[in-house]
Amino acid sequence: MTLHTLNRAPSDTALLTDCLRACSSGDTLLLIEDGVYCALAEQPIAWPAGVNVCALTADVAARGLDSRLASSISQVDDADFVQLCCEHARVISWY
Amino acid sequence: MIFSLLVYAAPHSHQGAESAYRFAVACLAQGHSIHRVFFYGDGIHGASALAAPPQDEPNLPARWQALAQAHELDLVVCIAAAVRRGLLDANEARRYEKPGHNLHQGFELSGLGQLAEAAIVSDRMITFGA
Amino acid sequence: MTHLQLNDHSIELDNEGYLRDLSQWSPQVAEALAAEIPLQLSDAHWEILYLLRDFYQRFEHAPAMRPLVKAVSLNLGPEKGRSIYLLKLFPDSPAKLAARLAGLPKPTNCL
Amino acid sequence: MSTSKRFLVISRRPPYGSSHARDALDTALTTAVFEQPVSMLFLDDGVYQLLQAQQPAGIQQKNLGATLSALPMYDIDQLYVCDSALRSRGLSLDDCLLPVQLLDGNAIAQLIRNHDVVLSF
Repeated sequence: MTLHTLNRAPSDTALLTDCLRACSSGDTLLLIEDGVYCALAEQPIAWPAGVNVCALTADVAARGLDSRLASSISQVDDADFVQLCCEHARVISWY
Repeated sequence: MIFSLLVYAAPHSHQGAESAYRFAVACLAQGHSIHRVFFYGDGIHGASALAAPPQDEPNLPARWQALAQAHELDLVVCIAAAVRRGLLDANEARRYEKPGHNLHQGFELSGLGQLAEAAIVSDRMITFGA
Repeated sequence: MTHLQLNDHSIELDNEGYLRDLSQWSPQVAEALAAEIPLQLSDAHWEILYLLRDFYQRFEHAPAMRPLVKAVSLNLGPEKGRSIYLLKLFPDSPAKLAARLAGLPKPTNCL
Repeated sequence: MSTSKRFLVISRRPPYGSSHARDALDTALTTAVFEQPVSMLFLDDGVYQLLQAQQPAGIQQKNLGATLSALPMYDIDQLYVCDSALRSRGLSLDDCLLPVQLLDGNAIAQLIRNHDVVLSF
């Protein structure tokens, strides 16, 4: 299983497409930095089945997005980020 | 677990430089070890001794150095990426006959091989990109 | 700064003995650089130097040891494509020394 | 260092406009010199790196294509390209300066699972 991090807003559609295409069922996708804009309820993204999508709390809060996230997306803190790295065999950064 | 980090984002241009530092702190707080932090591409600017951000903004090179001192971290800056961008230690300044050097204390210049070595010996390699 | 004296003119070298201006390279320059080591260039040396120049021309970088060995093996045969053979010709650090004599740029210290 | 890991270097930026493509390539070459098995995967605009007839002298840059063509000298011959990235740009394998294998989305996910370390640029 792979942990993917994505740090760009959804307007970078090519990056988002490549990232989603590279996800397998059981993988986790962690949205960080500007990647947290992919988590907004107003612009729902069709996440691949079986992929756990979460967003980094500090980046969500920094951008004032706390109340705007899609309900399917959980928030994780820095310690959880480290934990997710341990739980997955490899980490890929999409940036 | 043993982690290594690849910092490819330049401080102040990209949040990635700061994210890498925060990750390192969280990593060490959980008792994991960090084998190496490797600075590459524009990320090398995170090792400048001449960075002078405003007083009410964090000085990333200084914080890396403090973290490295407290946890005996290996902070390695890609020598080829650094030298072309004007980040030199005393040795390279001599080698290229330049008038000064500006690598922050606590960092060292070395080859890209150190990135490969870090990935080989660490359990996880995490990239912070730009 | 040092200079390499060649017949009637002198050629600038940096403090590690690399040519400052790579376009000044000639076989005579290579001979003179080698003489300072001292090293007498034989046909066996020359085929490596020309292979290096060809490698640089084609791939636009000076090879590390491993690809150099492979290039030698492919072009000059497997019995020469061995580190030990290159070490005998260019002692200590064949990829570095041969590149300097062949007038290639100073390696970026990447390894 | 007796251990060996399977490395995948993902390169998804076009050449020359930024240092990403060059850095990805240097990383792959260096890792191979460390005697690790290295694969490269070209995605998105990264496929433009593979175009023949690159002539960057006029923009004072080195020819990335020339250095890419040295990959076999470093025993890096597992080279992959995203099928749709190539086709959507009107390119085919004939346009590529190296022999590469085409992969669809499923195969890319599979390729990633087959590698221990993935470095992306």
